[in-house]
Amino acid sequence: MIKAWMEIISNRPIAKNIYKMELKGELVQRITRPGQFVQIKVDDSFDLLLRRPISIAEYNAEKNTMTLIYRAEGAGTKRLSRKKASELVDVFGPLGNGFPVEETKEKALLVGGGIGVPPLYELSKQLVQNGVEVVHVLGFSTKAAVFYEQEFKELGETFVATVDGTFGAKGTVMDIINEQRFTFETLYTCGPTPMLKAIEEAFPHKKVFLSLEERMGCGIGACFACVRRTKTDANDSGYKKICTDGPVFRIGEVMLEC
Amino acid sequence: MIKAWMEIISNRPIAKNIYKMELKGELVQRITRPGQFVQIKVDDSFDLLLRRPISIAEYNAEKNTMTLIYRAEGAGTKRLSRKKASELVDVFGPLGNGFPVEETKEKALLVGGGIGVPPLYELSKQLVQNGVEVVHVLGFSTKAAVFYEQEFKELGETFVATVDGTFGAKGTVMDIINEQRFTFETLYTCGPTPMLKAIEEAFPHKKVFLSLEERMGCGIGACFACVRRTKTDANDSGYKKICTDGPVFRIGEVMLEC
Amino acid sequence: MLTVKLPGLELKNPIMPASGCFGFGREFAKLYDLSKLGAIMIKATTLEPRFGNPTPRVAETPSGMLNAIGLQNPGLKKVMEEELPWLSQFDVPIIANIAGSTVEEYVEVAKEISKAPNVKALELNISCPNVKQGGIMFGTVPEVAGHLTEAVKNVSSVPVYVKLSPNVTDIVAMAKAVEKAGADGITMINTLLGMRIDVKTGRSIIANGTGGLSGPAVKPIAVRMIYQVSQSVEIPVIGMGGIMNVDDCIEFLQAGAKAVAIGTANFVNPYVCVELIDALPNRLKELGFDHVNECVGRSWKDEKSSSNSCP
Amino acid sequence: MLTVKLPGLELKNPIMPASGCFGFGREFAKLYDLSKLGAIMIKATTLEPRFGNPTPRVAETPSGMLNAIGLQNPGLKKVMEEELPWLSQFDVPIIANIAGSTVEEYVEVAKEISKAPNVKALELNISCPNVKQGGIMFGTVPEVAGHLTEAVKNVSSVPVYVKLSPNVTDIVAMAKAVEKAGADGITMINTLLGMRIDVKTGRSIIANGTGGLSGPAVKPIAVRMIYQVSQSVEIPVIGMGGIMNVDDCIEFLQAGAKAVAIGTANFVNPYVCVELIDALPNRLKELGFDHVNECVGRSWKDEKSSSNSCP
Ligand SMILES: Cc1cc2nc3c(=O)[nH]c(=O)nc-3n(C[C@H](O)[C@H](O)[C@H](O)COP(=O)(O)OP(=O)(O)OC[C@H]3O[C@@H](n4cnc5c(N)ncnc54)[C@H](O)[C@@H]3O)c2cc1C
Ligand SMILES: Cc1cc2nc3c(=O)[nH]c(=O)nc-3n(C[C@H](O)[C@H](O)[C@H](O)COP(=O)(O)OP(=O)(O)OC[C@H]3O[C@@H](n4cnc5c(N)ncnc54)[C@H](O)[C@@H]3O)c2cc1C
Ligand SMILES: Cc1cc2nc3c(=O)[nH]c(=O)nc-3n(C[C@H](O)[C@H](O)[C@H](O)COP(=O)(O)O)c2cc1C
Ligand SMILES: Cc1cc2nc3c(=O)[nH]c(=O)nc-3n(C[C@H](O)[C@H](O)[C@H](O)COP(=O)(O)O)c2cc1C
Ligand code: FES
Ligand code: FES
Repeated sequence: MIKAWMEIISNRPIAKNIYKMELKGELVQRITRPGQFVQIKVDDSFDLLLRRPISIAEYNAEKNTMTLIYRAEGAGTKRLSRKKASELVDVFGPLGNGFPVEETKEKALLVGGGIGVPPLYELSKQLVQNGVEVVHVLGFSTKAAVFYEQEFKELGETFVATVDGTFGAKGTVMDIINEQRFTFETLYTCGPTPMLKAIEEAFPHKKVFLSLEERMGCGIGACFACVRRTKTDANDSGYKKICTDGPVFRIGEVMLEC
Repeated sequence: MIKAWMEIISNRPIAKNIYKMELKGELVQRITRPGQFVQIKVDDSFDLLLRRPISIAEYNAEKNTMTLIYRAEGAGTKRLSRKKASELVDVFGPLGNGFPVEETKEKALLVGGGIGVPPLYELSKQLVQNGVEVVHVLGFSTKAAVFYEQEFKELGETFVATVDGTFGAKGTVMDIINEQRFTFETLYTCGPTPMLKAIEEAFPHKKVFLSLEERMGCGIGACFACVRRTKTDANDSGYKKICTDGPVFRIGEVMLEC
Repeated sequence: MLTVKLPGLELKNPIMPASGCFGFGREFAKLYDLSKLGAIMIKATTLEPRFGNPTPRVAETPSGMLNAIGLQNPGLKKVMEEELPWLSQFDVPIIANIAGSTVEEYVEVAKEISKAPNVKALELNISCPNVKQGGIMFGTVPEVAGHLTEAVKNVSSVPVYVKLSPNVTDIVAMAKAVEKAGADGITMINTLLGMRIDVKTGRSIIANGTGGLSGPAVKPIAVRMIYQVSQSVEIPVIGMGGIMNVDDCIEFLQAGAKAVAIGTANFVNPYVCVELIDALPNRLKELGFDHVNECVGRSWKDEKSSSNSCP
Repeated sequence: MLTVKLPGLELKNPIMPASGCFGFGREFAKLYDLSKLGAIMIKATTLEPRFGNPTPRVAETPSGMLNAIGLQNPGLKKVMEEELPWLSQFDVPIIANIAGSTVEEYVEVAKEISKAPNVKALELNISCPNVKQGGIMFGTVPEVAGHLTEAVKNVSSVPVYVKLSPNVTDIVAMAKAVEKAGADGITMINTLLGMRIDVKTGRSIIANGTGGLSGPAVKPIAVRMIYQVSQSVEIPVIGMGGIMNVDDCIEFLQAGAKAVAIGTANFVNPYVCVELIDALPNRLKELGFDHVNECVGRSWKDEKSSSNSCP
């Protein structure tokens, strides 16, 4: 990991409050896996003090570029969304372990919820490159929030659910999963904790990799802000850090909450 | 006074660390006198919380424009200096009383030191317009810090001193004043307190108007941050507020310090 | 949906300028109609006029500011004869902030100023950290604060709110002491004692040396203290300390304040109070509240029914 | 021009990471050579391993952050057997931050950890406001803090620095109490107790409820307290609380600290410590200092010779 000034190539909305930012810089050379993330300092003022963790949605080592997809909701991501091409951003990364692409030889199910969808895109691309068949199940709140459906379709079969039924199936990713009864070798998922929990319950004996989120301090394992208890060890002090041991964990490796 | 978003027409360096910013907006209509100031919120972040008081160096009611000249020294003015044309700035003003142009009929001496020079420019323009003969004495630290010498020359005789002698006379404005022994009806001055004190001592019986500076909170007279004791009244509670009763005071009206 | 009832105060809305950041209203009256405000907390009044501290009296700090005004004010007589009558043209209750160096001075000011028809409550400034005599003393020892409160209560014609200093080890003990002494309400927090040194001169920017820290920087401390105090006393709390926007107001209410005061933000945006009053109804609706009172104390009311700690 | 001598410590420079913001150095060792640092204050060590508090454990606030890590650490045994030996590859003195729930626990940890060859000093964390048992108690009552200091001094093989909590009415009384009890130095400040509520849920963002405030927001409070304490005790002060840049370091030295520690800033800029070390000599020169020691206490040393208040 390094701290580097990366140049904004583009930064534009792709759905309601969802922005896509393309960045260029040497940092890209260090990315080893889909599902890794970076920590961004929104600007050089102190009021929004901490860095914002954002997943790498796509990267291209040849062109030295990477793409972030983020929701402009809080103060920091809103400020980020106002940045323009050619401005520089202070990026620290790549951080975290990322998805184990090599764990799938034949068929993978990729399940994403809302702002958990982006890291699955690079993952899907790399799986497809390895000759793996991919199926995507993506959940969003409403039609206006849907993004990248087309991009995923180009890589494999893609199902979309919206909670209010304004696009795709009405309901959650679990409704689609329950209905379609997919077969798969590996399941990769990223999204809100309730979704991850439902998946964990539905597939206790499958090879599942979940990407977790937590509020972070350092992002590199030094501050103990982002821990999860290890499952086997709920009553003593066994734990993993999401920022370095994760964000991707094998099912059962850590408890999903606290 | 109003709080308004004004558009930056231009913002560029005119001397070492000295920037000239031209702004456009309706606020200009409310300016009544040279020597008034505005309070600028540098940006919408909280870390540089307070507004920065900056004098109006020039204004044009017909074009709705005004010019500020400021030194980029601290964090706020440095951020201000990075702003570009067409960006908007949050300006509150006009504030303060300003210089009484009408107090001079024939000949005025204008004495400015460093970043106290800017408000004298509009003053000089208006005096000249009224048929008054103006003489300028401007003091700077060094050649690289000199600005607006040419502009002042076009309005009247102009003497420049630099402390290190790299431009104009070596020394301070007082050296020039002592040497030239100007005659004048009124003296208007703005600059560092030691300079103002020297002027006060040199011309105790003249019609002198001094523009003072102080760290401010509200800028409108509500917080009592910017008071000066009135001269006649040093031992009790008599005072004036620089932000509303000033920044321009008649010689002897207030104590220059504390 | 914004009305709030507090001892002595019928507020149109829960937003009011904090003492010392609004003078006696004259300056802000040029910017908007003061009748829009829930109330006005006027600048601390002392028995005699005071000049206050040497300048510079303010300094900026990260997301905050220091002040050491030193209670400059025109004194009781002028406030009674000029400022309060002038303010009576507006339909807005006045909360008179009072200060002093001795119990007797407080008592004298309280007795007189509480008789003014538009003064609906007193705010006892027991915590101004700038004035060397008094101030810090009253506000940091529970017994002393209680004694002062009692003395003022005895003479005041209107309810008495005590303004707590955050510069204490145990804010709850302070709150309980003034409640026990008869306070009708609590306002909090006053400023935190701080300092900024100019590295070029090696000296404090504020001539007085130290000053009181306010602004967004102190907000987490204010919220924590209000959260603790509002659960521990029966009397209402008016909250302040770093409020800048409408979400900050709601945060203070949820922490347990029944109304809020805006200090430093008036310097950043002189229209802030009316803008907050205008923005509050919509934001409340967005968050699912029908009345501002529904927010009050939600952070700890919720806690009691369900725990948010790990099983 | 940067060397500083303190009890037990020969510092190459006065810059060190603060406890809890640097773990045991392993992560930052991937970014730069730890031997560049003046010292390292390692994460609080307790007798037994601790898991700490539920998550979320951090929240951002204006120019600051709250944390309620809850002293998570691998426990004395692992620190002695793994972390300290690993750190011994670097030419840098270690200041071991220790915590506990009882005097006995502190004593036991102090006795053992002070024997590690690279531990040159202890830092008694008497002020962590997050841990319900202990912490807050030790750090807010002078006698209790003094008693603990004495007990630890009795068993420690290296000098003992006591880390003061800012959540007190009288910081000078705390400092004097630990000085009297034999402390070799003081480090300050630890975090201020704060809270942030998520207006959407109405609850604290930090699962623990309250957390410790750090970062630039608290800097004026840290500077004020160091200014007060450094004038009142004979033992040296290591200062911390919101330092972000080289001018902040100098401000702390001028306030009276002999060296400084960097906490939260490591999260904002992971290279901050080495960048400060590199930037310090030039800035000192610019300000007219030949050695970092010349800055120390300048704010109050100057005051004594000339007054900056109005005549
Ligand atoms: C490993 C990881 C990968 C992520 N990838 C993405 C992504 O690809 N796209 C995306 O839109 N979001 C992603 N998030 C969530 C993203 O970090 C938050 O939405 C963002 O930090 C919120 O910042 P803000 O300025 O909008 O909100 P604010 O409320 O201003 O944030 C305040 C503070 O809280 C933290 N915070 C707030 N919400 C979250 C959250 N949900 N998770 C972690 N920290 C939070 C912020 O980082 C900041 O420190 C990811 C989070 C993690 C941990
Ligand atoms: C009535 C008036 C008119 C002024 N006109 C001009 C002008 O035309 N051009 C110009 O360059 N400067 C002018 N100044 C000075 C200018 O306000 C300060 O240089 C500026 O505020 C410094 O801000 P900063 O962000 O650079 O410094 P910082 O150190 O970041 O400022 C921190 C805080 O201190 C205040 N502050 C710092 N220095 C001063 C100062 N000298 N006077 C008042 N407040 C200060 C800032 O406003 C801010 O609140 C004027 C000041 C006053 C009071
Ligand atoms: C310039 C200034 C002057 C103040 N004067 C007083 C005062 O006279 N009496 C008082 O009780 N509080 C005074 N305060 C404290 C405020 O009323 C308020 O409690 C504090 O600033 C925290 O709120 P804020 O962060 O919104 O400013 C003053 C604050 C400032 C900034
Ligand atoms: C995440 C975090 C963890 C901390 N853990 C400890 C600790 O274990 N022991 C301790 O004495 N102080 C701890 N602190 C306090 C810091 O060492 C420091 O005193 C405080 O944060 C102020 O400095 P800063 O503003 O530079 O961060 C911690 C601070 C943070 C932010
Ligand atoms: S964020 Fe610091 S340990 Fe994970
Ligand atoms: S700046 Fe507030 S009274 Fe002048």
